[in-house]
Amino acid sequence: MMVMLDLLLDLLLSPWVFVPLVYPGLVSAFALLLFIIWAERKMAGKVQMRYGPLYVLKPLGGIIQLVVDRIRYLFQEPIVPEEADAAAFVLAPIALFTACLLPVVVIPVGPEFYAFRSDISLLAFLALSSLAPAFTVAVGWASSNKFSLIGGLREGYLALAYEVPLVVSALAGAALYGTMDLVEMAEAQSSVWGVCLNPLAALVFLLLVYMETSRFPFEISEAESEIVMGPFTEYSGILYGLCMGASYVKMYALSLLFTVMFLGAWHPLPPPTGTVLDPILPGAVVFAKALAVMLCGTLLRAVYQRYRIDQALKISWHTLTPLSLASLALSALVGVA
Amino acid sequence: MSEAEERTIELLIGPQHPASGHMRLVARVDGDVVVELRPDIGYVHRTVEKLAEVKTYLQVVPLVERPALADTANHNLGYVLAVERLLGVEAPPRAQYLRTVLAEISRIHSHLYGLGILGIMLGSSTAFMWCFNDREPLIDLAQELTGARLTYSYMIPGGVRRDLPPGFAERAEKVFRYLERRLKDYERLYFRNPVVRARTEGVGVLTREDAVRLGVVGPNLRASGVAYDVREADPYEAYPDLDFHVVTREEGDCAARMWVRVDEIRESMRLVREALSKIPDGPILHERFSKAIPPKWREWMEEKRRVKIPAAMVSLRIPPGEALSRVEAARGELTFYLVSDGSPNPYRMRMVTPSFRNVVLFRHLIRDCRVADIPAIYGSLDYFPPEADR
Amino acid sequence: MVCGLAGTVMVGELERSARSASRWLVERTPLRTLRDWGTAFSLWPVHFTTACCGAEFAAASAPRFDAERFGFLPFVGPRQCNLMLIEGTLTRKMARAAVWVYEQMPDPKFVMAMGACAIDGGIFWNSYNIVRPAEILPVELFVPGCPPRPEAVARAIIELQKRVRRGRW
Amino acid sequence: MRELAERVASELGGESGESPGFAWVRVPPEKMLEAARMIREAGLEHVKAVTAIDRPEEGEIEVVYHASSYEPGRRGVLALRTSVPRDDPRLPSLVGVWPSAEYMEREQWEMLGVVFEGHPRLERLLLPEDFEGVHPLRKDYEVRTA
Repeated sequence: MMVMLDLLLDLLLSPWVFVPLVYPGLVSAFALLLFIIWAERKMAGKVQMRYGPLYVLKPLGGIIQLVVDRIRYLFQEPIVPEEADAAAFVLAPIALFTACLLPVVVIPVGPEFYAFRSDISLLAFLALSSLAPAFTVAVGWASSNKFSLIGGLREGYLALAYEVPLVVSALAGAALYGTMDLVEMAEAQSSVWGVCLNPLAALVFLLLVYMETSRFPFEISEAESEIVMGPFTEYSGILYGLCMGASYVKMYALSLLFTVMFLGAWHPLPPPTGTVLDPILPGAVVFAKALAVMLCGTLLRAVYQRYRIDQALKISWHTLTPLSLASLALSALVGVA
Repeated sequence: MSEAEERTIELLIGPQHPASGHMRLVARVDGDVVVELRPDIGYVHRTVEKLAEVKTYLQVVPLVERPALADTANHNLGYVLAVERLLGVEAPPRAQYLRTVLAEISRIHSHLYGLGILGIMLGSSTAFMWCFNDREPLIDLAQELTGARLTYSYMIPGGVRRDLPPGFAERAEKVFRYLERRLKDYERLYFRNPVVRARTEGVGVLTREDAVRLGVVGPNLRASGVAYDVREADPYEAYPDLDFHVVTREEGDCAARMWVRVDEIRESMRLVREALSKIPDGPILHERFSKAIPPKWREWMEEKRRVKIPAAMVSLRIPPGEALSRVEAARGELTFYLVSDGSPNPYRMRMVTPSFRNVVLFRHLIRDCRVADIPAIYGSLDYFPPEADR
Repeated sequence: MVCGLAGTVMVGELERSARSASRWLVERTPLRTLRDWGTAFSLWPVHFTTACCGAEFAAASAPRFDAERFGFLPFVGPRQCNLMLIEGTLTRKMARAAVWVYEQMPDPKFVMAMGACAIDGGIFWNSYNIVRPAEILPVELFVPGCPPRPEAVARAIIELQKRVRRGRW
Repeated sequence: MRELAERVASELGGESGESPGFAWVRVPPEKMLEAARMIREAGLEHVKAVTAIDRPEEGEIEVVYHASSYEPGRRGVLALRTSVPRDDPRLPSLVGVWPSAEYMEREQWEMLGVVFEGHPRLERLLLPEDFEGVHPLRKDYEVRTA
């Protein structure tokens, strides 16, 4: 019996199971979802001179407000409209959520603790993360509602607009270290972080992360005041919980990538404590930095209004794409020196 | 279905939609471009004109305020002016000053309400929260003067119901200094925000000729360069002896309408300061009604500085006649046309509210613009549906 | 997690038994109190201003009276909300819209009538275009006042939360 | 405004007068279009209010247009009034002369049944559909008073 337990423990702690399941995978994503939306509402409240959610758990400032919202979604009646295509209506949000969470598998946790390593792991990440807009369009089409159709199509427009410069600026980041393997990239940043080498690529990448996950200045596919909730208008209950969580999880994945590529993944390396947690400690540093990036992303909700879709497209095509090409040239220069 | 019909879809931006208030906008949309928009109003039509014919003159005072809840003082003032012109009565000077003070305070917090709605329509919940938070000190000022948050019913034919509480001017000064400081923060976060400028400048342009031809009123008219304000065109109450200059802008787009409202807030603050400093002493109710009050109540009135409404005013009978009164409400020019036939109830009360005269702008302004421009233009018009439907 | 989805995907006998199983499970006291506690602290009113009391409802969620402290977040779509606030007079045209929005809302839903006009017509009681919300919608709570003060709206929210937590709905 | 009212009254054979807040001129229904054009040339380019008053004892409905102008100097209000028989209230629509009267004429048609011929969109504005043919602002439409 004890042998079985050890075997199970080893299996759980082995990278192939631990990474997708616990750290950068499912459990941390859900925990983060609960925390980040609460943090967003509290920060927006602070900026707007008010409390934000409080009386749920008064001593801790209402930190479990999102747990309460999730419980309500859980017990709410999931309505499937007749004229909607029932199968697509239910499966599309699930596919959307997984498509947003999938790229996280590629992120290395520690110098020798990773689930997936190859010399083109950056391209694998970008390929997986470009699946999500397709499912958003499917969500928009499946709920057969004019507003959600428009929302889905808008997501389609935006997907084209932000994928191209995103890939170019990511390649610019990779060109700094001459490799596409995330682990080598992390190792190469031990002395100086990627941001100092090529700040332009970092800035463009960050802006596009906000556009991809419809953060505030570019919250266009689910623009509240024009097309009610965008593609997610017809969803209620836990299906809506999934859809709303999907954009936050995609932001989680992209900010992890941003940390690994530009913010010096796990440097400065925490001292080894010799316990079984030893390989996972660098992951905690990466998680902390990714969390910081996400918090300032969610603060934008309290600061900015919303662009029109043609203005957002003009911004991405006219300014961000040339900028990302310039960053590619800059990193070639820096790489050589 | 012609080919053009084929490609357009009809969007019902209905009563339950963040960008439509209490009405339905039927928009014919081709892709992201709005081909044509038809407003479908009447969702808050509560038949004020018909009810006025079965209520006495004094009972109509609270009825007239309900449609424009964000700006009740000016509607109350408009109706009371019409009754006074029918009676041939003038309120005493102190009452006129008090009316002007309350009208301007109500204008400031109504403009803040409009700017808050424009903020949430553009997508920024911070602008909405800030504007609605900065309305509260002004509502407290009005509550101190009249006792109610929004529905004051402060003005009665012949005067006002309460006198100025002591120390009102200092508190008002404190609130205005706070508001001026806040307006500077608004400029950085809201009015000069690059996203707001991108969304509002050059959007929904109303040329000067169209504004005059369509009979538009209020800040929407003054934003297109027409210097018309009833407080200066046909001055009433205490406005003749306050130096007041009309605020106008030339561009006529959403940003100009927003800026006219901001400058009018500053103008109103200056007017209230001046009115509070120049307010004369004297009675606050016309002697035609105050002599009808039994002497015992009259000392109570002097001592409590409040008015007890005499029986003569409740069953007021006005000889047959008609009168028209024009008042500059926060959203524009408000016209009351009152016809009396000697009975205690008005024979016909015609109330044309500013929002009803701005309804024509929807069809005219929101044409071949983007879907995202509909909330921007709707918010900049500061259109209050209950006031338009009456 | 399972009971939420059971109603939609399965077919025939399986669906009926899964539905009755999920109802039995939810009616048990520990899960029931959890559901009531969850619903109580996350009452999202749908953005549907019916008349002029909307100004005071907005003041109730503005920073000074901040209704979001109770988890009361005015939300946009009827599908995601579980509370409908009739703010003020309900005219005939708006009554039809109110019934449509009420039917679109998912199951545990409550209606609160705000303002004297929503209770019994208020100052417009004898108008020919007015409908009493109690006649067409199952109203839980009436908030008196014309317009009710934001404190009254906050008091009504707390009252509704107590009632939901006790499970009487 | 008073002399403009006299000029219009003398030319079109109507009568004019003064009331608190505005001057008025009365013109028979068929001369309304002509009087409106004359007032328009005089510079009053928009209408502040269109009111229809139901007078059952005289058996007629009185329609009053309050016209005015935004330009300085001409900001007084001149009312153009006429009366039409109560059972068949027909009147040429003045939207051609004053576009700002469109919504108000539509509302008066809906509330009192005054038909404005030539109005571009004479259709329902405020009342729900089941008010077909019923005109609430008429005096014979009772409202509960108890």
